[in-house]
Amino acid sequence: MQFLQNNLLTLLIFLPTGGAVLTLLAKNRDAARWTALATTLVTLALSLVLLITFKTNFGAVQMVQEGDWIPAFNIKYKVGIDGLSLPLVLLSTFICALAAIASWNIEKMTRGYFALFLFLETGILGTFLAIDFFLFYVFFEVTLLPMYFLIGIWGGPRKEYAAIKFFLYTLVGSIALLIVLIGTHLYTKDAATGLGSFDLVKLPLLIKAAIANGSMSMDVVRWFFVLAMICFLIKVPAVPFHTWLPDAHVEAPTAMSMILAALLLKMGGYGIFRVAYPLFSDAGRELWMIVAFVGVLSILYGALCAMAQTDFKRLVAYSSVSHMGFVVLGAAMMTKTAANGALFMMIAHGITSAMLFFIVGVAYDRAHHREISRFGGLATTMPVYFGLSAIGIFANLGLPGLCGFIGEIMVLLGSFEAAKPGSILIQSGAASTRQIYPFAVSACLGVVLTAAYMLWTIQRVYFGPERAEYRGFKEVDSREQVVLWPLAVMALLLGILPTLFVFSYTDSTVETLFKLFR
Amino acid sequence: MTVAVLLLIATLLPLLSFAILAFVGKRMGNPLAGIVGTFFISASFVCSLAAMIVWLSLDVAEGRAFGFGGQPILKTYDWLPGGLQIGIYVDSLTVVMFSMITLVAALVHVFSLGYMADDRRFPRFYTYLGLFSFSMLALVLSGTLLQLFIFWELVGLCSYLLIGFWYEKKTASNAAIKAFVTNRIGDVGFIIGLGLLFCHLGNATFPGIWGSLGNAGMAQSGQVLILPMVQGSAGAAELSGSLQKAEPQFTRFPHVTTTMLTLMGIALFCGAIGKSAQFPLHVWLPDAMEGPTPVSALIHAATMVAAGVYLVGRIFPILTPDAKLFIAIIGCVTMTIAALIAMAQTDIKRVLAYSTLSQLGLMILAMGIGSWVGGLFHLITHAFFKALLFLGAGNVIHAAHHEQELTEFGGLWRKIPYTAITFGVAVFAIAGVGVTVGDTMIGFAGYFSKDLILHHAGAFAWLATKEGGHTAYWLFFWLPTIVAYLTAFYMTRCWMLTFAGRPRNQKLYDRARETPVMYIPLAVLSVLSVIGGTALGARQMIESAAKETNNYFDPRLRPPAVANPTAKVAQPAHFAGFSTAWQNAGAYAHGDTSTIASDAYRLGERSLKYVSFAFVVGIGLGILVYSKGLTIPNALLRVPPLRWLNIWLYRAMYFDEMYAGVVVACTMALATVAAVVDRYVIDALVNLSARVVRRGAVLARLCDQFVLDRAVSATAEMVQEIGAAARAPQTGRIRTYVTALMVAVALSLAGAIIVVLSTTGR
Amino acid sequence: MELTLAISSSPIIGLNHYLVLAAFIFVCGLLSMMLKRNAIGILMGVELILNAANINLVAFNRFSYAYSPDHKPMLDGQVFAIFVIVLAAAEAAVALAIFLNYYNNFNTIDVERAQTLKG
Amino acid sequence: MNIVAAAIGRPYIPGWTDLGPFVAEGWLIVTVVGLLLAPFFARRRNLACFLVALAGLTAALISLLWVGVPAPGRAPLRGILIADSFALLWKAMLIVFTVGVLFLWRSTTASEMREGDGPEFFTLLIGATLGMSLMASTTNLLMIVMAVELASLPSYVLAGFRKTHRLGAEASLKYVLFGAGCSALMIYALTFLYGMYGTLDLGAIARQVQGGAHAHPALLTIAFFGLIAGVGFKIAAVPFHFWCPDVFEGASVEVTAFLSVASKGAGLVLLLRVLMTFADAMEYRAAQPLVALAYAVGILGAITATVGNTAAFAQNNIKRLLAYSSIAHAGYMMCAVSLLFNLNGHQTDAASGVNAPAQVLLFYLTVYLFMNLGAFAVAALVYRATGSEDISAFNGLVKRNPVLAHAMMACMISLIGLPPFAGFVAKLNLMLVLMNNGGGWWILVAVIAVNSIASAFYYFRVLRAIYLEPAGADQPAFAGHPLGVALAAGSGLALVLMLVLASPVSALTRHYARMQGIGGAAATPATKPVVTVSAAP
Repeated sequence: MQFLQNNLLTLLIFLPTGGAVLTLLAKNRDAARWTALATTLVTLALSLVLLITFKTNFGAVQMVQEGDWIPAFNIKYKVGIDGLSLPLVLLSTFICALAAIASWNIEKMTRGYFALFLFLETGILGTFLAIDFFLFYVFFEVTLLPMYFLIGIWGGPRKEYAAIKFFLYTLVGSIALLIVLIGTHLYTKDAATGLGSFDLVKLPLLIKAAIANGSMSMDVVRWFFVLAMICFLIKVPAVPFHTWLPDAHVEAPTAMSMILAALLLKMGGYGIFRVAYPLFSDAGRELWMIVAFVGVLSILYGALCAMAQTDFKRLVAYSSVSHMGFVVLGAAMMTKTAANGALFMMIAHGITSAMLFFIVGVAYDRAHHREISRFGGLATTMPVYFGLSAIGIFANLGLPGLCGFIGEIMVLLGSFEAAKPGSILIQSGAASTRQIYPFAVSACLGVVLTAAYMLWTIQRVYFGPERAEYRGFKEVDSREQVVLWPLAVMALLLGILPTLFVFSYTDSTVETLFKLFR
Repeated sequence: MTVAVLLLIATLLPLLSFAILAFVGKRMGNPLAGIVGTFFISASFVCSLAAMIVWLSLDVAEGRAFGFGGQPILKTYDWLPGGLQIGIYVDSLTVVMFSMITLVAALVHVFSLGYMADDRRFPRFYTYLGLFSFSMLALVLSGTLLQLFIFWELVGLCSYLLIGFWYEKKTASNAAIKAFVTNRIGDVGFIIGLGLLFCHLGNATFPGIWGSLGNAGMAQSGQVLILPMVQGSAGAAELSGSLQKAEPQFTRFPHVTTTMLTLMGIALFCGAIGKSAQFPLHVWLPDAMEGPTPVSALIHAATMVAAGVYLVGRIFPILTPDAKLFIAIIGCVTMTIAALIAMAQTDIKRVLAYSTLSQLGLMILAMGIGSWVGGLFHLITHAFFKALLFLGAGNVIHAAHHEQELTEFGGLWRKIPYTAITFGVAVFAIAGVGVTVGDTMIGFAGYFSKDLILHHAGAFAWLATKEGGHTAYWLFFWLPTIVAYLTAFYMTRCWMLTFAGRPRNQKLYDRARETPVMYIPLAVLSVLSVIGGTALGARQMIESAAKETNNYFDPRLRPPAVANPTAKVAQPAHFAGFSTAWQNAGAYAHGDTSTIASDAYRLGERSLKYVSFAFVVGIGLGILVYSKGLTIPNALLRVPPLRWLNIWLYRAMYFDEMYAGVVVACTMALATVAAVVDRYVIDALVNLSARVVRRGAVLARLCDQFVLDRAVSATAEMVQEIGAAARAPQTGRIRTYVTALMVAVALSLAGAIIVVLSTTGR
Repeated sequence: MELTLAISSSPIIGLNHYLVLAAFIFVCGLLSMMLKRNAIGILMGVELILNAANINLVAFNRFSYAYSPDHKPMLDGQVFAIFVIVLAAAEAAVALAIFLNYYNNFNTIDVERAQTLKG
Repeated sequence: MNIVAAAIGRPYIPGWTDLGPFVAEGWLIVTVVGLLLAPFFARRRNLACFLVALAGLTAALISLLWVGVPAPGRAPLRGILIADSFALLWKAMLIVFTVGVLFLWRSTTASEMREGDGPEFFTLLIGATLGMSLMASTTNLLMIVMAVELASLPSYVLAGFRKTHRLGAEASLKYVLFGAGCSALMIYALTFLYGMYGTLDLGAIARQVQGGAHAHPALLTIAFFGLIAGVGFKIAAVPFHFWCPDVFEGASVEVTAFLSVASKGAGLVLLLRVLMTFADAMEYRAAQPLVALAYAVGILGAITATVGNTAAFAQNNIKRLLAYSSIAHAGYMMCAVSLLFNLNGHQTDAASGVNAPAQVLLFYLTVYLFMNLGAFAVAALVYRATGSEDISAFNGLVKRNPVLAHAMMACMISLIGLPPFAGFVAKLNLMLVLMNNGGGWWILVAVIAVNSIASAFYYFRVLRAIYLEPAGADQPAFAGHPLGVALAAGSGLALVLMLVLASPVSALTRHYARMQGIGGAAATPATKPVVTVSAAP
């Protein structure tokens, strides 16, 4: 037990890798997918242990496990968990388990598929758990390759295009982050050892010190912030770096769309809160307007694009752009409410987007197309499916009582809060009240657009008279229900008891985070 | 505390019903599911009634007379970090709203047992009704604006689901979307208002808000509201007493300007514009009639649409005079145009829908001019008679096998007499039939509430113009007066065309019949429509609610014994009357008939004579014109200006077409543009730069030789072209290589020498 | 400057003459490398450059560094030149072998024809 | 004649302390002799030569590690050749890599090679190896020329070793002409260094330059240009890179692999040593001609990387693609060599004598060695299976031979410089040190960063063929020579391991990044090196 406690995080990260190796060695298709499922379930169970061991009001990073990796550069293997990462870790293990079930009917090269899938899980968990910047970067990058192959091999007709587009877009961001990685290391050089730091916990303080003693000019800080933000904004993705997302989603297999939307995008959001803002909070304060603009632009532009889509999956993809815009806005405003809201938004969007992509997948499995205009009357044909879809869609459009609402309203309220005299942006003189309101107000408009395109989708896909060609469709089967019900229940629970599930973990960490921002 | 628990139970019972029906409703089937739903909501009604009795008897325990003086209950719970609380707030208004909502809901449940009996999604209907009842009750129970917003959205969802209940019909699903999206447009305002409020106060409970910003009603433009909490500063002592009840964290907020408060008030009111279907977002309500008629009765007449009025009532103390003016104007406009349009409609439900709009406009107007009690009182009475009207219409429609055109009815009173009678009662109630004999008022429910509002409107208009205010303020009195005449007329028209005269569609007439389960609710409601104005004590409850609210913020608005008559705020000329009017009207509500208020009261009373006979004129004219069915009106409508007017009004002043042409089309165009931009501009930006690079490259011709694999992507293409350019020198000819080498030699030499010379020159 | 000083104390034909000669040969070699189509012609260009280098080496040794500061004779440049000569021979041998191989394959040693590998 | 006699004086007889450090080179010479003799004693001459070469290389490696680095203080061979940590690690890497090349030969070309060609082939290979190992251990102008030529001449022949192969013939023709031209240029230019400073020892020259002694700027420029031309030719730096793609495509795979790492590595090691000698003498200060040299090398490196990456994009021949890739990587490494002066301090740590650019270069070379070995091994095996060097030959490789496919994937990703492979650490190390240098070096970091992205395009073309394209009907599964598969898989595995165990590798390169005569007190020789051939008093 003690061993488990000490090595829990490491175990969590590398358990899927072990599973991947086992999967590769599996004799046949069945063995492979059962191994994979078992691995994801064990990982899920293991991550639930975190709930017991996690200290809620601790604030700082806990359960740290640390060891030297490359002492020459002061690179450590350091993993830990705090309120930022815990919900995301749980989300990851949860979604991965469901995605394993969702990929049950993969026919082609099953072993390879599940092995890559599990490697991907390692990368995702590693990203969320790494406390060393270098380690973070490694895991951040490690996720690229499996995803490239998962889209490229098991994807739709234009899979190669989508896969390489995904890869190259993200690569551009990664290289930007690499420069930040190097830069921060050099600017935080310790006089005694001559070595910089990669420790994400210490770096904010070291950088603050470097700014204070003049060794790091604000120009540099600003550049680093911009580079880091570019990396994460591509990943999030925010307009105008988003065009990889619709393509990747449309071509990716259903389970991968779930993971992509629910988890990979969150790596971007997580990076914003773990790296970009804590490290370069001064620049974050100064450049809030650009970030907020990108956020609001994503919200509105993503929603407008979604409205015009004819492909169901593309529509959901654009809705992701729109929703992740709230995360960006939440970061830009630098208020606790907005930050908490953005963090919640990530979790909520993880649930709802996974659900929606699976819902699209269910329809696609039966109809073999995703043209919205060719659907209709599915509410009559498949009532249970419609019920579950309605939960997903309404959660996505931010209906109170379901998870989407909390994040949205908190980000919006937090944005207004930023105009408060005592807020960080106002107090530091980076913004005036008059500058903040336009952003907050225009973000509110996203609420209408989201409702419009989501409801229009419901109308076109589910409502209307039953269509003859879909009459024979079978209702969602038990496997599909096994995926959808947990998501629906989580959507509901998160919407009703947000503090119990998320904020009790994030709040103290956000508190700690904001001490850095002042 | 008992009251709170009872109300909580009353709230949760419909939720339980929803949960049960959602999972096993289908298996229960028809009519068991309906009976279960009805049982739960009835139990809820019983709880509400019990709560009301307990609430009213609280004072008895303290040795005072029965009723109207309970202590408000506030319980909060930290739901989200950052002080975002939810909670319950119970005062007299809550209690009376609960009783009204549960009663109407229960009656609608009963009615639907008959009305929806043949529907194949019968259980789902009750499921939705359960969810709606829960949401509506929880909305009323809300202790914070955030919670109110949450349930505000949920009732919107139920409205959406129920309007689109027959989703196979394109019109139904369109109407559902329209309702939800239009509401959301209003909600944007709500969120903005919530945000502004949150920005300054954090999330506050209602008492918290009132305590902090309650003096907004007296604020002048540009004034900075700083509530002095420091002991000894001017006015501190006076205010501190009132603020003790407010939560301490909301006592300091230095930078709230009146302009900001006005914007905030208007923004919050935008929510009400959406939900209560006020101009210019009123277009969804007539379309919402696509839903089943019981739904129209419950949601789109009695309860949900009134939530906007309720919201204004709750935020009333923080509304600045400017905001109130805005509210009054919106209410006035809605009331007038809806009444006009209602006159030309031929669909029985649409007539009722526009009548609802008109009445809602009246309530909003009442709130705007400061008749808090009048507006909310009218909300209650209107709920009864409008529910009655809709259920009656439902009966007619049911009897007529879903025919809704007035032109197809006629003479139905013979076939469905009970409906005809109850409908008639409702018409009298909405027309405001009643007389005042000395100090005694006798009449139908609508008479009392309408009278109160008009009385106040008269007083307001007088006060507003007294100190140099614009004469246009008189519109706030004259328009409702005119509308009172119109209402009586078009409601009579509706009754006449439906029940009186000769059957215009014999086949329909022959098949018409009534079902007992459906007219029992009608009977109950008609009783309420008769006695609702006096016997139920609704008005007294609301008056005590006003008192309870006042207690939270302003000593000047307390009963006269406490008020400080000399504390008079200097008023800017333009809004002088406005704020005075509200203050004094408030005082009037509490029986302060001393000074200026008593003048206003008398003036208002005097002006009431202009409306006293509205119902007589309206109903009489209606009977006259429609006594022979459609003969007379058809003859009248042949006159060109009238015909044009009729068409204009029949098409609802072309609002729908306007919005479809402007707002919807623009949004869709914008969306299309965005999508096109996304696909062909942003994505192809790289492509474009590739082309630029290719054009600009010296090696353009060589590039073109290598038309390469274009499949990968636009970016790849660009790199490929660069690649082609880069490998162009690799001709394979050794002499080229050597020559390149020599060029390099020469260039390096030249470059190096320049470097060297420039450095040695220093 | 310094070099000119070294030359001023030399006989009539001094260092500069040798250097200019070497430079001339060097340019000839370069031109021959650039302009010849025949592989052997290019090789001869290379040899010319090497010879230019040799002349330089020997001339420098003779005129500037014949003696170390303590008046011992020094032969660095000349030794270098000898190595270069050896080297040139080896290079020529290898090159000629390769030319022969090329000729066997292509029946020509015109380098302009060697264009299979490109791009 | 008396001058000659006086100059020679007492003949110099090297002792064990002189020759001991170079025993590995001795073994290589012995191997060459052995290779020439072996055919007389064995029937399967090719195999025999293979074994002899293997044995010789093993012996060289063992002796190299056994003898180690001589204690500082007394320069062996009067400083004409240098034996230090830096050279030692390079030689070890070179020998290991050559062994890899031998295995590669064994698993591919061996079966095709005419019986009897083996001795020549291995003689040339080992000879070139000898030259390349010498290139790492000298700062003497004459020895530089000799080493470069010793490395080049066998390479020319190796490139066209397949006598009936037309592409090979053409490749070697181009190689020899271009190479001869470049080395001639270098020799001619170097004569001016001698002419100006009267010595062949670069250390001595550097000290004189530092002292401001009679330097004619133009001649100095020519001299440096010549040096860079000669070495740049070995590195295949732009604009001396033209031979590289053609030769790589024309030569057989193992030769290409050999040239891609050994030849370039040797050139870079030489360039670094030469430039560091200057930089050290000038105490790494931002003064002429150091600044000009640093900028020249840096800019050349950036251009080389960019040209390599962009030109690679349109290639369909895998070897040609890898050729451009190797040009690009040489460019990255040249960026490291450009770190001649430092705004933040010394390049060489005074206490430990560790030279930062040397460490970067060694680390990069270590990783690069495995990346290229693996990539070429896979390319070779695929070529043997399909007879095609086209990228389309890789179509569906993941189904046809998963091990090779994954190994290739590891190499490609590592070449891009992405985790989880060692190429990432190497690149990070390089970028860190570049960035750390302050001044304008961040531009090089940016250039490398952008280039990394661009390189992904063409590396991913290979990956796309392997994983995403379906195998054609004429592309059956194949096993591949076990040795070659092991080589590829081993390289791939090494790349992962070197990321996980980056620390030991980093420590190793740091430990060996010390050059004799350069840097801290520990590494500075006690006596000044004597002018080479001149007689002792």
